Amino acid sequence: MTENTLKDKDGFETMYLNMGPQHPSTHGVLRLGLVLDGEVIIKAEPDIGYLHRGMEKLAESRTYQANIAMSDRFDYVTSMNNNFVTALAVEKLLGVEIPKRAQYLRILMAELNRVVNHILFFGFFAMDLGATTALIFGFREREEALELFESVCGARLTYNYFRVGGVSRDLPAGFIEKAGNFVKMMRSRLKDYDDLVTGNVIFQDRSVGIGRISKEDVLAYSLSGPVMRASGIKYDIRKDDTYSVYREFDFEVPVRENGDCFDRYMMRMLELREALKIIEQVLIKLEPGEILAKVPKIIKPPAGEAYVRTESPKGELALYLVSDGTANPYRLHLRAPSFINLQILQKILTGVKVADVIAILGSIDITLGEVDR
Amino acid sequence: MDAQKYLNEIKGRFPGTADAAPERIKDGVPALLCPAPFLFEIVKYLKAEGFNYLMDLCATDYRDSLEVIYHFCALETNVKLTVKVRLDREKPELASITPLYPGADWQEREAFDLLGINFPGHPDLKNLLLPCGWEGHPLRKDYSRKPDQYD
Amino acid sequence: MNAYILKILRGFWSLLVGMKVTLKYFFKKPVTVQYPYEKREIAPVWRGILNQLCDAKGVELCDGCQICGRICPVQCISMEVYKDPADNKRKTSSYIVDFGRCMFCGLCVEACPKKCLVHTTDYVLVSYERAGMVLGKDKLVKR
Amino acid sequence: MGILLDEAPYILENFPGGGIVITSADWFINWSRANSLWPLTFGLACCAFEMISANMSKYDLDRFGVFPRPTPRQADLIFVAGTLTKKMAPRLKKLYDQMGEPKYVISMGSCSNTGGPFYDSYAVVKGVDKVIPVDVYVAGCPPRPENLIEGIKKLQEKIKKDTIKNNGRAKIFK
Repeated sequence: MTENTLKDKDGFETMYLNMGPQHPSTHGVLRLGLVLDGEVIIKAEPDIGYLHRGMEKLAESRTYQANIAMSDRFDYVTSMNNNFVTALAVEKLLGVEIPKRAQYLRILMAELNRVVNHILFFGFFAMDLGATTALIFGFREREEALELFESVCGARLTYNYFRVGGVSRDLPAGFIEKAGNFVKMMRSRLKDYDDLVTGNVIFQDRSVGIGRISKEDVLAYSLSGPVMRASGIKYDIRKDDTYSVYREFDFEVPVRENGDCFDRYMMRMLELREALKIIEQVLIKLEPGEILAKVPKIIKPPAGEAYVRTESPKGELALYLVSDGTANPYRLHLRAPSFINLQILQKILTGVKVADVIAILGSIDITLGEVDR
Repeated sequence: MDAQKYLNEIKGRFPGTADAAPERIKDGVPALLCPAPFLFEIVKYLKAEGFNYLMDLCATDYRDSLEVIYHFCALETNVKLTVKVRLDREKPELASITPLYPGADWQEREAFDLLGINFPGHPDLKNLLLPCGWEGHPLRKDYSRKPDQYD
Repeated sequence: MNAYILKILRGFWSLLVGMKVTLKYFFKKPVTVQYPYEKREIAPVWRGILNQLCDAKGVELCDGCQICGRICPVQCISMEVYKDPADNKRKTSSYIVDFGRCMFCGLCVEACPKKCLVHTTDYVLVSYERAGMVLGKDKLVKR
Repeated sequence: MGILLDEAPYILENFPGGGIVITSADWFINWSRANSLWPLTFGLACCAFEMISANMSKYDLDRFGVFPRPTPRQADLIFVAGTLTKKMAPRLKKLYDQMGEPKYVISMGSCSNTGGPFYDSYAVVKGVDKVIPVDVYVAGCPPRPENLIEGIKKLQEKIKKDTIKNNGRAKIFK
């Protein structure tokens, strides 16, 4: 961090505080330029691009299947959801019908990944507010979930599980039992989480009423996902603009009204329970069958364009895909929820004390891989 | 097809607007191709008509021209609408919609950075993702780059 | 004043509730795997270091069709192919995989028409220099 | 300490039995260095999560004396965990320069080894070794935490071969 003093136009001394790109709590390589008047922030300017890898350009020189493998690295916490949106977009261009079992497996994996993401959020958010134990607890449960992923697709983070027209592998023996146990274990651990963090008075003091986002701001800044629903807008793409077979499942869309850091935290905790509910339903509904539709070996969708929206744990994850009839996409654009949710920082950080910056940043839940792409 | 109603309304009001190749768009969302000078007015009209959510803004290089695509959604009724603008490749300029949708801020900066589209009216148009002083616009199809010390 | 004291008491109570959780796990078996001494079970489908299979006689199955090299998104597989005059079959004289670049996506294994390229559950590959991650036939072919 | 360690080997060499002192000093210093590697918390991309997992409950790098520090001034090891972009490269160099000697670098994952999945990208540095010298490469995308532990063990082996004769004058005139 470098500090220096500047004079603003009225002659008051302000300080420029440079936070990041290497900072333990910025969730990666985000840089925040903060102009401070004492402890209060006058102006905040996020500076991104420290992880800009040019993935949208690279997509144009990779095949569609390789693009699914590359999409693991968009948002590396929710790789399954990235796989999902890429596969859906290609399938929309191709117009293939996906076998029932593959649909269920996709939803199972996407929801498991939602659980993993929200566990990580829980850990990192509590860590940002000074509670280390929560992160250790969170990672303990995450390892259990990763073991499930590993047994299905053979990797811990970059799964590459989805194929155009289905999924790559069927479940191994004993998976359903293990996943059922995981859901049961997770339910009991969630009670621990509430005892440990949610009910803690220090935690509440540092998050209740901090970083309020109004309904109008949510719409103006196109925020999505838990950040949107924490401000009282009930909109979930899984319900309102449904895709895959989500309409067969019974789950609630939780909403909170205040839009502060605590509500955004609670949103994730409530969504985690809903995701567990969906996983349980999938495990019951699974029936043997095909897992891969008949698609040509070299995928060449007809020329055209498709825009697919999905609900990733971070918000609205959408993909705009243009095909020109060759084996590589002509243009691939990711509507990254973290990228768009992060814009609100410029607005809500103004007038906030510097100690709350990390709380607000943590509550928005960003992954820099997705912000910069 | 509720959105078609708005589409026809716009086509009547602003001369030069047309449907944008519906056979290309696979998800069935009505798309509008509008001339660049009218864009701001059309978006203003759409916002007044209840399209309160800007889903996405991105640009594509079609070798002969640049295309900017806006995806709008009305959250209450869940009606979606796509607006497309074709721009000259040599001197691409398009009115910024950031005053209407503050969420377009970074997306326009991204298009400026990666495709070199200029958005007059944007409050702070500078590069976002690439380092300062980067030459060229990587997402253009004819982009080529000299190897530097990191390659 | 009363509210202030009440808040302190509430805070103290919530602290005790949290401590109860940690105390509960204090007496349970630790989850830590003592790695070098005990190893975690790796899933059999784990996408680790690649291997080339041979048939029962120890002859390589690979016929140098180059599909794996072409399908690889990062082009980390390179090989040299020649035609063996003895049995008039294609064979590889060298087969090199750069694991420094490999993204372990598994597309090459799926594409292999002879099913002779496989992932092993072997995941350890560390080296002092870049060249140590480039493995040739001597490491990859499993006889 | 610096001057003592830098000059001592050259003075001791001239005395009978000095070699024994040097070797036992080497053993002691290397033993303490190898078992208290304090890495900088420097997560870039996907691999950062495997690095954090390695620090957390299941793998617990504390067992090896590896304890993350938030500032480069307190660190003597840096895990480059993830894709290094051209925008970030000068910052990494700056962080590396701020670390006190002796300092070690572990390059973790394909991206930081050679550029990996982004080997043909316009914005990615093709290998961290173009920016800072790397001691140990760990392959994988991302590597398992076990693999990272193997990398740390390999680095410890390297440290244990070091001698104080390589410090000071030897380093300057090399």
